[in-house]
Amino acid sequence: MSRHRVEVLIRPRPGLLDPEGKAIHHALASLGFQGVEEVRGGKSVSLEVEAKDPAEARERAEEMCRKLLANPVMEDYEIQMAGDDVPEGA
Amino acid sequence: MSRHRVEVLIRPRPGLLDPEGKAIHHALASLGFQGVEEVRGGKSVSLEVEAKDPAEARERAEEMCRKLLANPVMEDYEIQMAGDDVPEGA
Amino acid sequence: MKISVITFPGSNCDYDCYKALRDVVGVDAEFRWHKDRELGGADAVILPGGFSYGDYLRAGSIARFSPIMEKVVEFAADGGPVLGICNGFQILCEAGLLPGALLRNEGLTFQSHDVHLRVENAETLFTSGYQKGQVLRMPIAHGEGNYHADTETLSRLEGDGRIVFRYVNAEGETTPWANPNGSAHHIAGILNEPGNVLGMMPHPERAVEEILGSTDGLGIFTSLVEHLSATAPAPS
Amino acid sequence: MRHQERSGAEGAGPATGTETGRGEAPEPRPGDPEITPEVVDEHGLSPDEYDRVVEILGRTPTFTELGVFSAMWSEHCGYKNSKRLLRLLPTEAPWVIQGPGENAGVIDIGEGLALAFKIESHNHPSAVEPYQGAATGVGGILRDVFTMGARPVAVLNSLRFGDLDSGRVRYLFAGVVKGIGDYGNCVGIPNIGGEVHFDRGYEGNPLVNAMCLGLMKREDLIRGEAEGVGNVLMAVGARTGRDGIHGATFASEELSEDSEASRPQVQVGDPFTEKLLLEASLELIRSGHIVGIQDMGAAGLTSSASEMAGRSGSGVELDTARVPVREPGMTPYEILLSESQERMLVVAKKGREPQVREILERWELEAKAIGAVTDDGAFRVLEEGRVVADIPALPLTEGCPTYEREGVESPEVIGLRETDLTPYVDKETDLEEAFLELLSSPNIGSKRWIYEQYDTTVRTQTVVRPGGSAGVIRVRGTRKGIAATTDCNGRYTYLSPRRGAMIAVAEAARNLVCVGALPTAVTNNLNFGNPLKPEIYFQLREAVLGMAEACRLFETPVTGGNVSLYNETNGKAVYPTPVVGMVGVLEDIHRVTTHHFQEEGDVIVLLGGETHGALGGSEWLYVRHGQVAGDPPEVDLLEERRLQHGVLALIERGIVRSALDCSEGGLACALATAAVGEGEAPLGVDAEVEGKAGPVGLLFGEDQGRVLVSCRPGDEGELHRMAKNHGIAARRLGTVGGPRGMFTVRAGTAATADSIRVPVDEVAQVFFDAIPHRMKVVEASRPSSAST
Ligand SMILES: Nc1ncnc2c1ncn2[C@@H]1O[C@H](COP(=O)(O)OP(=O)(O)O)[C@@H](O)[C@H]1O
Ligand SMILES: [Mg+2]
Repeated sequence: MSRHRVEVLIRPRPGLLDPEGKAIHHALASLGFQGVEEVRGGKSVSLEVEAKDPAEARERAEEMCRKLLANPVMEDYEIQMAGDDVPEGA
Repeated sequence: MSRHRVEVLIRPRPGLLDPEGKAIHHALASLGFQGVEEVRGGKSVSLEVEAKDPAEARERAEEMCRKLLANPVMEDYEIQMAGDDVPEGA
Repeated sequence: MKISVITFPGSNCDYDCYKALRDVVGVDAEFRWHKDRELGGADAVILPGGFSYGDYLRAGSIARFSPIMEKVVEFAADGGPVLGICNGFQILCEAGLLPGALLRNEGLTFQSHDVHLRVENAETLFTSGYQKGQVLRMPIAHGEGNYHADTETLSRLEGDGRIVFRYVNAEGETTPWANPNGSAHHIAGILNEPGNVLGMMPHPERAVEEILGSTDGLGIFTSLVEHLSATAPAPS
Repeated sequence: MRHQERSGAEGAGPATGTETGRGEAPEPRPGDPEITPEVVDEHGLSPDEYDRVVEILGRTPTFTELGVFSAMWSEHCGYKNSKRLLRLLPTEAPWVIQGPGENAGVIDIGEGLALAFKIESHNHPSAVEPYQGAATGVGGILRDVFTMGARPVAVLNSLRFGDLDSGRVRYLFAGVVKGIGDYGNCVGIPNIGGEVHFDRGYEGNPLVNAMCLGLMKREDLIRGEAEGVGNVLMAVGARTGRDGIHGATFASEELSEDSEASRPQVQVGDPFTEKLLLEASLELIRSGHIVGIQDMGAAGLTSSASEMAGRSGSGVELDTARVPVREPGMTPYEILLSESQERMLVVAKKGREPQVREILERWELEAKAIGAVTDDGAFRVLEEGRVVADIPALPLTEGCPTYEREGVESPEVIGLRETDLTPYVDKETDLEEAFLELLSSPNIGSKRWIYEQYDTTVRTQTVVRPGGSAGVIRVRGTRKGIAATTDCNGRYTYLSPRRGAMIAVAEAARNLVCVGALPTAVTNNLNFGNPLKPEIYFQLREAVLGMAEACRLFETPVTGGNVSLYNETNGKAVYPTPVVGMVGVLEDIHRVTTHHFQEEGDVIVLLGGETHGALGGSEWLYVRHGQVAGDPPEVDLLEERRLQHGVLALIERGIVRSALDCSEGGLACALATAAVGEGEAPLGVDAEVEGKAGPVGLLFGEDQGRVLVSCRPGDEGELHRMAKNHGIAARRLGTVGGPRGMFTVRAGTAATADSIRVPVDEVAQVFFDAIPHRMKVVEASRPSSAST
């Protein structure tokens, strides 16, 4: 058993209204940041998970997401672990 | 010029009380998730940034963080871009 | 004499401040829209409570970039009195006019009820009408009022007497239960270094008439008005 | 959304023919599903109803038209199963300016001012996503009020959940309260009260009803009408997304081939936009640039546009391609049925669009012309100029078939009602323990955990905050005040729907007089199960009859409300819950009275009926024996009315120092509530309850028609004299004790055997900890059965 650092990103599902993203987008624009698109606000949770290997840690984190961290009717989640590549179009 | 997807993670600064993280930790424990530690709650903002290359996109995102997205009194931020390695101890 | 109340999109205590000033204190007040670029010759400025820009991202983080804030910063730099209440306090911190930041309440829930405050410094232009140690009662209503600053800042605030109000119980003691949001040092309101900018989480404008349950907030406005009358240039 | 049709248009004779303005039948839209019996069924229309649609149109509907009919003829908009019953409610009085049929009811409160108010449910959305469901419920009811031209000044909420020992219930409860709080707090509307009940009868189906009150000058009243040919329809506020399309009537995968992910059903609220929309709308209404305004609520653009057309008798034509959307590729069907929040439909005077746009831009909002008022009576929808729906507006909005169904009382309920409670009473051995257990029930204990999350003092007008008998606000510029309350005991209505509904009205009125307000008018929310079941229809009919009778007697007309049916999980319905939202007027705000005892030595008096010890459907029976049974308390409406007038007179005279309605938990709990007040300075009590009943009944019986008051010792004689003149009984119970004193209540004679004796500090502790100690476990357990 060892401890694995997991980062969970939780975002509103696409298509859902995202007032926070809208407000941030608006603020960025009025601060003069042009050419910024698709601004979405979300949550993140970082944790250290005890598991025998990274795969198991990820699996446990998945379960936490399904059970608690994300609300499936509203949110999608992404699990990141050290050494992962940040995906292209998450 | 092209569009680059940037993910900004915003976390309470270490040492700062993190009641949200504590609440999540507690809830996980009461759902039976043992061996979870160092739970921290945070925010995430994802955006697409127009820039000539990833380096410039990152630089622009940095500036957004300094100006608006994070408050240095209470928050740290981390910028992720597609293809990045998720760091070990962010 | 005229006091400007700034309305940001999402402000919702602007009207309450305005009514308190005009109807109860009896001083001229006017609204200023966040897009205005002038303060219109105001002698003091109030940033009222509410949810400017929905409090999205962080409370006050977007409002601080409103056009009028440039003027407010200038006004404050020139020594003009600025009072930020609740969301106004949050905006002042985000704008750097006051040190520190307001985090989410420690209990994570919105807190709306009366609190007791102890006047820690009665020698400011906002509190001259009170006695040091006096206990006031007025409502709070906020989700992000947990004052935070680094240790150094806190000890500077303490040392300079810039902690103006602290949360206490009805007997005036700083018991843990008396702190509604987890604020460092029980801080409910602080002053900037020169002493002309006050930020506070509780709502004095909601405690200005007997029928509302308390008149303890009135002193802040009357102190301010007295200060302004004393410093007003003689009419030419 | 409305109670009554306008003018007997229902069943509007033979359906009007096909010939509308354009005279061209819309072509099926490429990509739309074919209209098959299955598709019709999925839209919730019966074969007969579908035949009627075909008859009205004189042809087969397009897919878009089918969606429109299905939404407008859903229970929610069309009131199929309740319309005929609702007609039984009294709706008129000289002070009623606007009765049922509009976005909100409006009454005259004198001095040129009017009060708009309405209640609405968001039960189903809250079961799926408690936070957003409840939040958007508040948003919707605020819009209903400010679209009448009134500024929202107060909100209340009426909630029902299962027992708090379930993790899922705690999750729902916490989410709902936070959702209601966050939304109202952000917009800046104070909460002044509400109610909450926890009972296994609501286990699968929480009820979330939100009520809003708004004030306006009489002349600012505006109605949701589309008048004047050539006037311009404008979509205002937030953009239209795919939110809630499923919610309208059905869940179907055939809608388009998009994956589930691209068709979210959860509506997300944006209170910040709502606040801007509120300010902009009030400014618009006062500007004179518009003739009508309506919220795009349930069934969105479809219901707002067709109802505005229906009400005025004109027609409308709009083009979905001009509606600002949040996502590309939305079909007319989706645009018409979207329930995206924070949107309004405005009818601008011809040529005034720029002025309208200017006002909205100042509030950082969009306004876009999407169509115009016509004179051909049609609800016509185009997509880039091509007709996709062309429906006669009146049969669409008012022609929904209505049904009167068979109602039969469930034998199970009859059995429960006729249960003999004596064995339970005999088993009660420890009155003090029973008392403390009752006080710590979340149904009796303080609701502070809830209303501390609601801003109650913003707008600096709240005179009585939540926690008392009813919330009170002052009316600036006058001496008047407005009081409001919501009430309904679902156990009573379950055991005896008619009597339960009467009690709900009586209790609401009692709560209002306790603060010194004259009960004036009612809005109501009928939360029931599936009306196609005879036992449910029976409940609905009986409850409406009871409510009608009581409202008639108290002269509190019903000015509007909401019907929420099909509140069932796995075939099990919630208790029938006809929530009564009642408003009252205080002529002199300085006479306002609160519920807690004021001073040591004051005399405690019980006004009104005798304590017979009514334990049917009582909290005692539930808490001590887990039973919901017996005959609910009797209610004598004439006696109630007499009592209410008496209490009002005493308050107006300034004799009464506190007044509290005596209801759930009986006299013992009422005494405790009055003793602890808001918890800052609990006062002791020394009281004795007499009557024919045994000690359990005397202490915990929920007999109606009783009000607990206190007065200065010197005023006792006058109190008795006035009570006598008003024909109401007044019994001295005892005296108020000192701070931190003893809370002593004896049942029957001075024999100490049957008494409760607890330090009042302990009483306060138990009372205020009722909800917090159950919520301490930070619960967020995700609903596994999210779809109800
Ligand atoms: N959901 C709620 N929101 C706000 N206030 C509430 C809520 N539930 C209860 N309250 C307040 O708590 C107090 C007690 O409620 P309740 O026990 O229903 O009183 P009563 O029996 O007099 O109707 C009332 O002032 C009521 O307004
Ligand atoms: Mg009640």
